[in-house]
Amino acid sequence: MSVSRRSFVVERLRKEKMKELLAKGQRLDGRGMTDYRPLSISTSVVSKAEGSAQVHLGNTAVIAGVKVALDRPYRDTPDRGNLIVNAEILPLASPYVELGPPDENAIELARVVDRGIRESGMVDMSKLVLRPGELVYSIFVDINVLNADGNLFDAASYAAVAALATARIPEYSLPEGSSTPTPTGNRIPLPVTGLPVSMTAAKIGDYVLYDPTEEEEAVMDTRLTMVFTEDGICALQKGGSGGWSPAEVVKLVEEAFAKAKEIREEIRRMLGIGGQAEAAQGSGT
Amino acid sequence: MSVSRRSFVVERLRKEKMKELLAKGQRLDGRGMTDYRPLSISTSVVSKAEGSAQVHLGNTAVIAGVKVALDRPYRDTPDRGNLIVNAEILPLASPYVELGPPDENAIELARVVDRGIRESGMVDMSKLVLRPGELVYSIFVDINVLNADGNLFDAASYAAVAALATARIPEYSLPEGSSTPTPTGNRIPLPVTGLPVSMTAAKIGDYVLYDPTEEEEAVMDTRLTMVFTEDGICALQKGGSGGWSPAEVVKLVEEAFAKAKEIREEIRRMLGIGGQAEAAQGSGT
Amino acid sequence: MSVSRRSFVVERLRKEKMKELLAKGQRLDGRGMTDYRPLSISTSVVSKAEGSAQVHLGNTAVIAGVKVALDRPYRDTPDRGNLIVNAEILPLASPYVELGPPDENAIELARVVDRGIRESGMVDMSKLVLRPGELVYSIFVDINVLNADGNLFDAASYAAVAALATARIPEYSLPEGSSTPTPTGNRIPLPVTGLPVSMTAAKIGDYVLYDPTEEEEAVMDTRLTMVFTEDGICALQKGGSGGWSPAEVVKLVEEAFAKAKEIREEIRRMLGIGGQAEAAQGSGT
Amino acid sequence: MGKLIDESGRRTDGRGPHEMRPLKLEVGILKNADGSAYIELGRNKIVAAVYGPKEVHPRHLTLPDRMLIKCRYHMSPFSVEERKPPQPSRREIEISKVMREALEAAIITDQYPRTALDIFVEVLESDGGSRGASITAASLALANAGIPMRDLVAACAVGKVDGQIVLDLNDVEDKEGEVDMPVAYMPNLDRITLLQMDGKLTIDEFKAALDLALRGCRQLYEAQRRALYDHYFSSAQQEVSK
Amino acid sequence: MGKLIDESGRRTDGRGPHEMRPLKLEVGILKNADGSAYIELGRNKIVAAVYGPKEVHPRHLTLPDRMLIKCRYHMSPFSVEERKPPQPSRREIEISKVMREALEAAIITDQYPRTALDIFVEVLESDGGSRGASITAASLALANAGIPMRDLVAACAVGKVDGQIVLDLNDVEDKEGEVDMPVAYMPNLDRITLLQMDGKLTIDEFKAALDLALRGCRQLYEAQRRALYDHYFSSAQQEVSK
Amino acid sequence: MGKLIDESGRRTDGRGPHEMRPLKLEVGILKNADGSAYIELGRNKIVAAVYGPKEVHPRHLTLPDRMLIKCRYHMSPFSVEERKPPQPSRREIEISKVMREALEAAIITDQYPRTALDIFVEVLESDGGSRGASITAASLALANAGIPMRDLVAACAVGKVDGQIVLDLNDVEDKEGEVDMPVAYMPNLDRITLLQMDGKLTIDEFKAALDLALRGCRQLYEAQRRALYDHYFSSAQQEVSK
Repeated sequence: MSVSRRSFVVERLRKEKMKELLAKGQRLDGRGMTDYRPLSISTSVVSKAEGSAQVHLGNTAVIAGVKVALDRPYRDTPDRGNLIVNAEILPLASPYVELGPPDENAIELARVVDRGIRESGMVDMSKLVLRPGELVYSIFVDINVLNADGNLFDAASYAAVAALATARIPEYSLPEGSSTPTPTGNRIPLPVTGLPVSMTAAKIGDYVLYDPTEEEEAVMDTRLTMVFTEDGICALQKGGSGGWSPAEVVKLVEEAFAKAKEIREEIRRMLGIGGQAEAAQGSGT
Repeated sequence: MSVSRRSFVVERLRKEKMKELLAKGQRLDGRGMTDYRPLSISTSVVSKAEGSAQVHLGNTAVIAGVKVALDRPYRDTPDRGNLIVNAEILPLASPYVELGPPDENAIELARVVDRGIRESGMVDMSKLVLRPGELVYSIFVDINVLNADGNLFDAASYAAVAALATARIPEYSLPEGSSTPTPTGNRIPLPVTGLPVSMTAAKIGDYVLYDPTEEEEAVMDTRLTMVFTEDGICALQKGGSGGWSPAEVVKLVEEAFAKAKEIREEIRRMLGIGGQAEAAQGSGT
Repeated sequence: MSVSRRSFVVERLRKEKMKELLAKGQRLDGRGMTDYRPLSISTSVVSKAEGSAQVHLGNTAVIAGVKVALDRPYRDTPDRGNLIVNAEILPLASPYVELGPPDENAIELARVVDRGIRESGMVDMSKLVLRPGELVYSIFVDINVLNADGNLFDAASYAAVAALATARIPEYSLPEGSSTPTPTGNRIPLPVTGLPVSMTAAKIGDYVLYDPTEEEEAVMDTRLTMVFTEDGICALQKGGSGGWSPAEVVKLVEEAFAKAKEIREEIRRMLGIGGQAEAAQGSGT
Repeated sequence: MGKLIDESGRRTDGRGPHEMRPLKLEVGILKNADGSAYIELGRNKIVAAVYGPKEVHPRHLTLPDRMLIKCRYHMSPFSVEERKPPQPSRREIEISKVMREALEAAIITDQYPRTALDIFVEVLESDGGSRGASITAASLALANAGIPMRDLVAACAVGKVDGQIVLDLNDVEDKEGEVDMPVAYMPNLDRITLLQMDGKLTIDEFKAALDLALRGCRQLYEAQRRALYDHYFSSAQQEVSK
Repeated sequence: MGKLIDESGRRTDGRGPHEMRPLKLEVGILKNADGSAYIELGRNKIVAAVYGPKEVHPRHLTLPDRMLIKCRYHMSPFSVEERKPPQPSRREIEISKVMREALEAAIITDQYPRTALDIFVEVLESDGGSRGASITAASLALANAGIPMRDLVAACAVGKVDGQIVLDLNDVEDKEGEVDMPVAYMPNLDRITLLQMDGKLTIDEFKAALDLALRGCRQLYEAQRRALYDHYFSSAQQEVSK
Repeated sequence: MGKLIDESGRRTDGRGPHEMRPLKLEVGILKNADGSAYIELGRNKIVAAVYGPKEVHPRHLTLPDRMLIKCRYHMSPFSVEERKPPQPSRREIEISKVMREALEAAIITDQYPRTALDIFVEVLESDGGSRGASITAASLALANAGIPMRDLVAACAVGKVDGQIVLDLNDVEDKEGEVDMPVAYMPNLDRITLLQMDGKLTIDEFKAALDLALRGCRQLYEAQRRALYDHYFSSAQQEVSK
């Protein structure tokens, strides 16, 4: 997604207007500084995927699908399944998307979502092994941005997390001595242990606001995406060509950590799963 | 092949001129509406290929070569050999060709030729299996357009068909229990059962004309490529950004089906093979 | 590396100035016609590489690294190890480098260095075999041009040769009957039998000068790169869009052959290896 | 009696030979696009969007007398049984081309010379007949974007399954049937703008198949008009009730 | 007691938890570049070069109010244990982006509108923390090229290893440790311009880690200033002695 | 006595050491190209075509003082024993470059400044020595296109086989011989415009090889002139007889 073709005069005017409003504690869409836009999540929207979820965060729309294949493990993790996260900012998502292979924005998006999921330990990859060093489950998470209106990181993360949390994958067995895996016919949930929550805030001038829209991102100085587990923080990604003061960062992380708990509950409710224990139980086998 | 750099003024003038002529039942090169340009086919022109053919259709020149390798079958057709058709509109073929990987025109050309051959059942792929699910013959048909003067579909199809019909491939055996195929030293024909014939017509204004030249294609409204077996039709591809009326299509298909029989006989004569039975017999085992 | 963005007026003026000087037997940097710029070679500069060398030839700076992997041999050389030479003219090397995959200049550079090494027999590839037709050592030589100031061929060749001559690769054993190679824990030198020496001269007008700078290459008519063994010549590559008379070529080859012996001695001194025999001995298993 | 059609003439999903799968059309579903639409046909789930008319980029592609139309048909990696790599396949490139030609026939391209129009289709789930459904949706997206058009384009596939000519092949019929023939049609202008076929038909079977396809297209056409009406009528309602 | 830190608090390379590896900085090492620098940090060996301000190419990317900054972080095939193919990986593309953003914060981009600036970094040997070292070197290369800057950017990584927060992870700590957190910082302006993290930290651990990272950056900042001073002082000396 | 040359000095195809394979040259064989030629040398079958002078595209590559020359040498997938994938290999890219340089030496490029000239060569069948044969054919295509030239370029390979210097290596000699040395030469101007070599030669052997190559080139040069004469003479005849 490139904004290079935007008019810089308009950009500048918008930034001034926005700062005027922000000085009065207001945003263009009327939200408070820490308010998220309305969030909705529908799961199992694509029946050919092992798991899928469509997320609307205001006008930002993202769909994620999970597919599973059997494959060799990576050389440095012989006793773990493979997790592959890919993202495409589809050309239909915005007038600023260029056709072609994923650019730096799509790659960054995929990698930040990947780290949030991987480092949180959300999916216990050590349980996705059929024979160590030889055959494991490969979990592909493909993320499509359908409409880009800011804060793609959080929306994409929620979609990926929801698709994984509700996926049912085909079970295989690989009896000792055999070299060909056979499907058991069962569909099993992934070994999910908890839900990481991505939180993003942007800074415009001296104002920090959560869940920035595309308009806000176009004029922001800098951005910070934080991914939280129940107990702490598991991923960070600063964006934009400005900077944060250390004090701002510390304050933001503390505040967002608290706020992430609310969003986690909201997501759980939408996915129809209870507390962490229950989620873990639901996915144990 | 791109025509984007053509002058649109010239294009428009030419179209008007052409319509004037067509109204009198004439074409720029003097042919009747259903006439094909002179067709010539030479086979075995490339001795390193297992089969090859050069086709001239008027000024359109195409060469096709067949190469064979042993390979795994595709997962969904474990008991059939592989057929891979590739086409390149070489940069030397026309001032409008852009360098680079095959563009949509070359890809469409390859895929339409492929479907005509595949769906006609011309080559009995089930006979090209050494061990089901494990090892089969892969038949590569590579098509090069050397000079592009319209109706590439038919010329490319004739070249591919002629190369396949006259190919002699190295025979391999794979004895039960062995895992390495060994060449028998024999060169065998492909199991050819009949010859599909591609027929293309274009519409300019209200006029339908067969075997369009590049000049005619540049101003045509729409085009239809039909591939016929002895008994019926096995592939269709409409081209161009205009449309056909259903009545026009039905009339065209019926007319072209009859005409295809003549062209099939002409091709047979040039390949030195007799009727269908004979061709099939000639290629048995 | 492209010079297309250079000003042709400046190019022309420089060429005139240069010819004036050459007519007096002078070069812009004061060297004589057959003089090389100061050469320095440091080896083992990258500890993660099995071998490495950084070469300065005047302001031209090149670094080469050797990495080793086990792999199948190429089909046509089942009883030899694999040698893969790759070169990148890094974008930091010159204002004229374009980002992207290696262009024709980088590819030519890699292939000429490769031929000089390969054809000289410098590394006895027949000794790098664990099991013929199945498992051999693959020797990767990666060349990075860090600063491009002319005569990349010689500088890159010296770097590659020095990295190979001083490499220590992990030894593997593959006992009869076993299919998994195991590291012996030893680090062994490559079976090096001698040092090929690359020599390059350029012609500007009627003047032939060795080791051309970037400035000289920008105005040269033609160039000749010659690679010599102790006994003769093992590779040639003419460059540039002018031509050499046969007499010039013969004279140049004879002269450069003699001069190469001096440079070989200089390289040997810098690598701390003695005569050819010693080098060979030093690398014997 | 074959395996895809039972003795009572029912297909694997219970339909009769000339019956179309359940259809859902929606217009204007994406916020950023100038026009958009969504189609569900059986389990096909497809989004179409249109951007333009806009500046041509790179500029040397500008057409002095008409709009430059680009089209991309793309399948999501999770839209099919086995994960499809995201980069466009040769099949997707061919479909993008014939789709563009099928739609261009309906667009009055000389009304906006020197401009570009982008048509993007994303197949979220594929279930046989996705190119027809894509054209049907893209046609609505064009209308939604206010692009001047001669007619709507409706498209569906017919085929031959167990020896019978049937309408609107589902996934298994598409893969295991004898013939697949996608057709795009402008009913008002009586023009076929896409016609492809593979598999063997006699000339008579072809005529019957074409006839059935046109009937299917007319059915879709009515649904398209209804979807547009619903979209704009309810919009108008809202305007009035403000 | 873990395997990466021994009972006396020593790390695999003998350092204490808050100790940085040996550092070497050099300015102006490449002849063709407008600015360049070299860094060794532990076994990291990295070259950075800057070209510009110069014409924008292709021209339609021109920014009317500021400089267009491009950045490429690239690892040589021989810089890591297992040969890395030369084409840019997804990891290298992401790092190129965050590096550009980290450095752009320091550059006064509106001083040269309508121009381009290229920043190239080549990692000749990688040893954990290469992105921080790359930013530290690139910042010197920018200064060496005379690009107007608000401050120097210094960058290093902190992490959690065997349960302890440590400064400047080496290769094995990077791979086997629990957390890696690279930080870029402009000490004079008190601004963080790169912040990434992966692995689990409590909020308190995060605060301690950030604090340690900033201390590391200040240390590097002093070294950067010294390197610039040495470079320009000795240049001045030479000028004078001519 | 080796395996490639028998005791009576005969090579695998029956030739003597200094003998060239059967040669066939044709001019003006493609209709669309501005100039074209065809060569058969042994089993080599190669088509060359020239387009231009024409507009430079993209425009920023324009050379203000001369023609921009591009050249593509390409092998058909079926031209060799084992099918070659159609995308250009590194070998084809290198040959395209040295071919361009070999031909550019003959072209009076400053006669058409600010224009482009494309030279395309397609190897339909390859049999050793294809780059020399390609240059020989391309040179005729240039003449056929009316491009102003200083001389024709003729090219062939010499080599060392079973210890002997031989002319015009065939396929098996190319692969199993000791040395391959392609040479392009403008006989009238006495200029070598392509010179490559791999394999080991003493300096004396090199001189002998070069000498033999030049003799081969002169032989080809005569054939080139004859082919042009035949082409234009018979054309003239036809004109007259109209």
